[in-house]
Amino acid sequence: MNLLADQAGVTQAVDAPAIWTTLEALPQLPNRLVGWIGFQMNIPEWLATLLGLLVSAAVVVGVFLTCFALVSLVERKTLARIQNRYGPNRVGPFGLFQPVADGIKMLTKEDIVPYKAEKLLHLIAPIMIVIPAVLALGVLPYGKEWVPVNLELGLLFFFAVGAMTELSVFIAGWASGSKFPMLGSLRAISQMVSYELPLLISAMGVIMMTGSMSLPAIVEHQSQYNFGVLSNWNIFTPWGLVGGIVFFIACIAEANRCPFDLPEGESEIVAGHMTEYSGFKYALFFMGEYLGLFAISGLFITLFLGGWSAPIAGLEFVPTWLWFFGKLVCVIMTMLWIRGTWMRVRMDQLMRFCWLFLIPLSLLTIPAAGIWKFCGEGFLAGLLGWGVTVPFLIVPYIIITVILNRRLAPATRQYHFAE
Amino acid sequence: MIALSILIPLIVLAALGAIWKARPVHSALFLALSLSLVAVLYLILGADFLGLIQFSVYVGAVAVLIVFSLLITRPSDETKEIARRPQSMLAGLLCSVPVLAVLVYAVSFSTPTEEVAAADTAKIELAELGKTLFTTHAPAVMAVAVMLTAVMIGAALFARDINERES
Amino acid sequence: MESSANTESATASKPPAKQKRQAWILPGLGLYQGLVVTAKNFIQSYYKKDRLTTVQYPEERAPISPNFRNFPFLVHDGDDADAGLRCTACTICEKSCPPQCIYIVLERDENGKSNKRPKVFEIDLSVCMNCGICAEVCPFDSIYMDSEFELSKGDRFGGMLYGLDRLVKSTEYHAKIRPEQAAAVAASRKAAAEKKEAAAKAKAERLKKKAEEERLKKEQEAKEAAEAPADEAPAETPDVPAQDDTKKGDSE
Amino acid sequence: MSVKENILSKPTLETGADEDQLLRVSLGPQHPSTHGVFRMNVMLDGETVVSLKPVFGYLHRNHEKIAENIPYLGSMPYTDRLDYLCPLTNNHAYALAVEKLAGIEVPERAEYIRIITSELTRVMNHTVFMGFFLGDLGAWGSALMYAFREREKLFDLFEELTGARMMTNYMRFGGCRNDLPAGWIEKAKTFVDGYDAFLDEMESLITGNEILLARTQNIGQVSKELMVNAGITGPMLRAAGVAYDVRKVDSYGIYDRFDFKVPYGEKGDCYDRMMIRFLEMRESLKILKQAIADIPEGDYVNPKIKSAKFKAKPGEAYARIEGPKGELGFHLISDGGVNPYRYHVRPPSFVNLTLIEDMCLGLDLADVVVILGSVDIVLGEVDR
Amino acid sequence: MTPLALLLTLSCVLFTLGLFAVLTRRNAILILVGIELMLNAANINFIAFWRFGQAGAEAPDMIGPMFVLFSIAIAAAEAAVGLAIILMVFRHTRSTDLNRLDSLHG
Repeated sequence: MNLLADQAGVTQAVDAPAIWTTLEALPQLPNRLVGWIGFQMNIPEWLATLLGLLVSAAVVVGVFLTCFALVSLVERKTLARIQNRYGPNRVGPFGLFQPVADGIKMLTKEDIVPYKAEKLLHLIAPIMIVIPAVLALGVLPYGKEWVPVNLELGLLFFFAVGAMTELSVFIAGWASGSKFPMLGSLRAISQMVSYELPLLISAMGVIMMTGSMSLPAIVEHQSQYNFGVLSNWNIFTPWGLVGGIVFFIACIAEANRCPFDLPEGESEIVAGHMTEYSGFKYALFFMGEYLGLFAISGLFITLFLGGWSAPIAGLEFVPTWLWFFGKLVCVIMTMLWIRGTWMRVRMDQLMRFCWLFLIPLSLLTIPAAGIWKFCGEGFLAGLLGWGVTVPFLIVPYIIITVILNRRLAPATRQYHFAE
Repeated sequence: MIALSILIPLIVLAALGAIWKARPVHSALFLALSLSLVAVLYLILGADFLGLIQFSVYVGAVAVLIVFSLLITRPSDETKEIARRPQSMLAGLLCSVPVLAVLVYAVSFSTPTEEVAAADTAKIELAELGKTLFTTHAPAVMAVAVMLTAVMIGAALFARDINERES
Repeated sequence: MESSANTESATASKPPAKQKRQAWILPGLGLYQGLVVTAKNFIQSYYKKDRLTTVQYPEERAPISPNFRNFPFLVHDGDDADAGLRCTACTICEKSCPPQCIYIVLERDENGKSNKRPKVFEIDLSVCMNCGICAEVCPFDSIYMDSEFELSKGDRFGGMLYGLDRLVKSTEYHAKIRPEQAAAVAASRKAAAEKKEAAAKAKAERLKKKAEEERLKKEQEAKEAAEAPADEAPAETPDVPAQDDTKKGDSE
Repeated sequence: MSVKENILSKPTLETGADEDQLLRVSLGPQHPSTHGVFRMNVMLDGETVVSLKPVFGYLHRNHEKIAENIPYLGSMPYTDRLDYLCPLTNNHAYALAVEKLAGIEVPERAEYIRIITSELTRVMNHTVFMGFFLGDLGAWGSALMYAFREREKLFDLFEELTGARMMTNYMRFGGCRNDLPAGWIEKAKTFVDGYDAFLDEMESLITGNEILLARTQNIGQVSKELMVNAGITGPMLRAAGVAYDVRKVDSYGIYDRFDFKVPYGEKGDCYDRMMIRFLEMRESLKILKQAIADIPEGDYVNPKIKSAKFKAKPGEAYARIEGPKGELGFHLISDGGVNPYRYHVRPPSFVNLTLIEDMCLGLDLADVVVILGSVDIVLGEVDR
Repeated sequence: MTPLALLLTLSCVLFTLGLFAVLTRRNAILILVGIELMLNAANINFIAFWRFGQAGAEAPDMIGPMFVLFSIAIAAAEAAVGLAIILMVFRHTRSTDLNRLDSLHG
């Protein structure tokens, strides 16, 4: 099976303090340990490969389940602070064991299956929502040497498994045999199908620039420096900025986060497709949602924020995977910030925003990326690139936003006062 | 070969489910299953790119569109109707069984010899594919592009028709 | 409906003063404004007490204002809760209680004569809505509102039904939880008692000319009256004293 | 009259959909955004509302019949529980009704106290409304928590004044139950002076937000004639362009002494309803500042009136005030006894709900929630 | 049986199943399901011949995958347009049952 390209070769970090080097290699530790044990025990090569893959998978799953627990706590605490509250602080120091308590609660709750539900599909849906998220997490490059599965078509693989999420949300909503889940899955499908388009199209510019669909190659391309200092992240180019913003908005929509949390819009349709789930199945949904959030944020980081690369030259001694997770935290915090501030859009507005704003803009980034690539590298070429692409992107942006906003301008309202 | 002989019956079974199930949504889900198994088939045959495209287009778009339409129209189950209409079943069988026979007959004649058929050389080179697409097949690409644009505009207009409200 | 007529008159007399709304400058500006507000709240919640007003309840407690009322209690004078009870079982509070959660039984001696004190005085915590009307209507300065609020009990019946044993509290307690009110009540009671004593003395003077045995008897009664002034009021149809010597309200 | 026919005729929406293709959804009584145990039976075509039937009574507590069987004063604490977000205005309206029934004079200081507490209550209600409204729109609680934070400060004031944070039971016939505690007026002044800043912050969080504009503008409009005929009052009516305010129309109490204006809008959609409440809060702050500056010394209650042994001459009276949610009225009939013979509440929440179906038809399910939020109901008052 | 023969047989069976669905189903959307199956059957043919049909060729050409690529694009477009038409019909007649769409029947 040639789906698996060669594992990224282990390169030796030079001129870095020993502690950082050790840290850099830390995620490799279980893998190397198993490899060493296998070597000692003289196991056949295919078994060693299989074991290595299993351990890689176990590391990713373990890391992201921990992240899930931590982020669910961080989310609650951050939102609480935004809202001038303390947030969970009763279980353990600073409420650190709150996720554990939640987990125990979820596990011990009664599993309720509605009478009218399709029993089998009702069971499959929560499992099906976790699988694509875990699969997608498997292809992201977390560090220079930490790529669990290095696929040549990593980006395409990511979107392909992401397509499964829609179907599982639909199954969850439909199999519950109830009305709010049905409405929720209707909303989820139309939202996710629509927002997949800007997601894909804005990633196109990155593929054009890199000339590859391999995620490690994309990061490698961004980890060089302009003028020796400034990092070459895609977000620092005009097409990348627009594409990145569009991609980020589409990410929020794909992850069903506020302001696009219509499928589970609490104030309207209770909990959408999860209404009829309880106990561990509900926890699985929750987990799938968070893992999906990590995956899509990780992809955003990989495509536009330089993946594991350091922002400026001279900071490379920090382990690359620390950069990745630092960026992940920043992206998720931004999403939380947005969640704490904005309200939910309505279905027709959601669609209009996607079709009239995001898709045109993301389509524009493709020719813009072409122009940028055509202009080439170097100071003057960069200047030329900026000069051409910025108006190319800004003018349509202004036109579109003005059209979209023309009926909403607050200045149109006047209020009178009677004595 | 082993993988193929496991996968192919599964594909056929899933396709059978898709055409036989009485509840429309079940049928659509079986279609999705069958098409994603076909994607796995492509992966096994070495066409990674096509397999992933197949998965994202058929599972991510076509199957989802179909279930979406089913949700909107909410058709009743076809259990009774299929049972009640033996004549249509008969017609279906009468038409499709000869087609199957003819096809299998044709295939059995056109199959190359064993050695040739078992050989294994092909691999999709993405860059190669891209180059061919935009040189040799450029007119076709343009035609498809125009068609996709038309479809997209049409779909957007359709969505507008559904969602736009009079203000 | 009369409102429509009024509406016309109200709309007719409007001068069209207009409120100027903020002008639309940049698409999405309102969204960013909101983000700034929440970011400010997020950061300031770490150092500004004004932002983070939460009180972490079991460990720290919000100060209770002296006016706070929660559940009634009965006041007794002196040290003996039984003897010093001010309540005369007049049942005014029982009748005034809006949810009717007070239950009073008058204590009678063996002849069936009123002892002017309650045999049973119960308040059902699960029914009481803490309105304070009982304390307001009591003419004998007997019932007041407590500020104790941690009253939850596991027992649905006995635990929630407060009898005399749990209701009666000392004047010192009253002075502790609402000093101003207690001081005012004590002062007015003292004044009333003095007035009563003075009246009794004057009466005694007047009666001095009467027969010796009568005079002695009267004096004895006056002494008793001074000791237990509440007993002056008859139980069933209480003669409500004037405003100034009944209640100062809960706040004073 | 054509508008009257409009009320009597059942609003319908032609969709051409078969009955069995419509989705019947019961929003409530247990639903995150029905503001209590309210229920709406909604028929949906896709997500478009085809018909909507409000169902209520889940919180019915027999308020009026209880009031007819207890003394006049006994109903005062029960009025707190009508609209539990603004107990002091309820107290005020009931006290006014009894005073009108018995012809009681109210001392000037008491009138000032009443106006201060009522306007504080109005500010509190509108602030909390902003929070709940944004919650209905899907903002995850930030505005609600800011509103609750400010409400806590008001609650502290109320606790110090009345002895309870929510269930105040403060007004008495002919005045108030107790005088202002020492230092209270300074605290209230600090609060009122600082409130403009909070309102500015809230406005910059809410009013310019494009999502909110898109969600609330041109949603839930009904013609003002229909509103007037349906008896709708309060901010909802004013948002539609009718400058009707009982404070101006009746000038009950001493409202004619204060300089304030009645804001009113033009379109009457959800956005206008929200903005009118913002503007009203500013006006209330103006009243509060004047009242706090001018409050005279004197009796806080008419010393001749004993609320406890209150009896009214036979007769009837209807008194109304401009509650935060609209016209709140109490209708009392006395037969000369200690209990009212008949006791009736005109609850603004309930009356304002009458047009809910007209407002929602043809809109999305998501809009229904927003419209219900913009009506600003409290189920304690709707069901009584 | 060689892998090629196996794949071609699969393609035949899938095509027949699709045809059967198109012929017997009454719901327009489910007919679309059948059409998708038929299209896939054709795609499998292309892939099979590309993979097994050009043994010994120096530089294997890309015609097969190319066809499949176009075919998938067209299938997606076809599904979108087909469903749009079905939904339009549904909005007019409130039914997706093809047996009920007989207003041109005379």
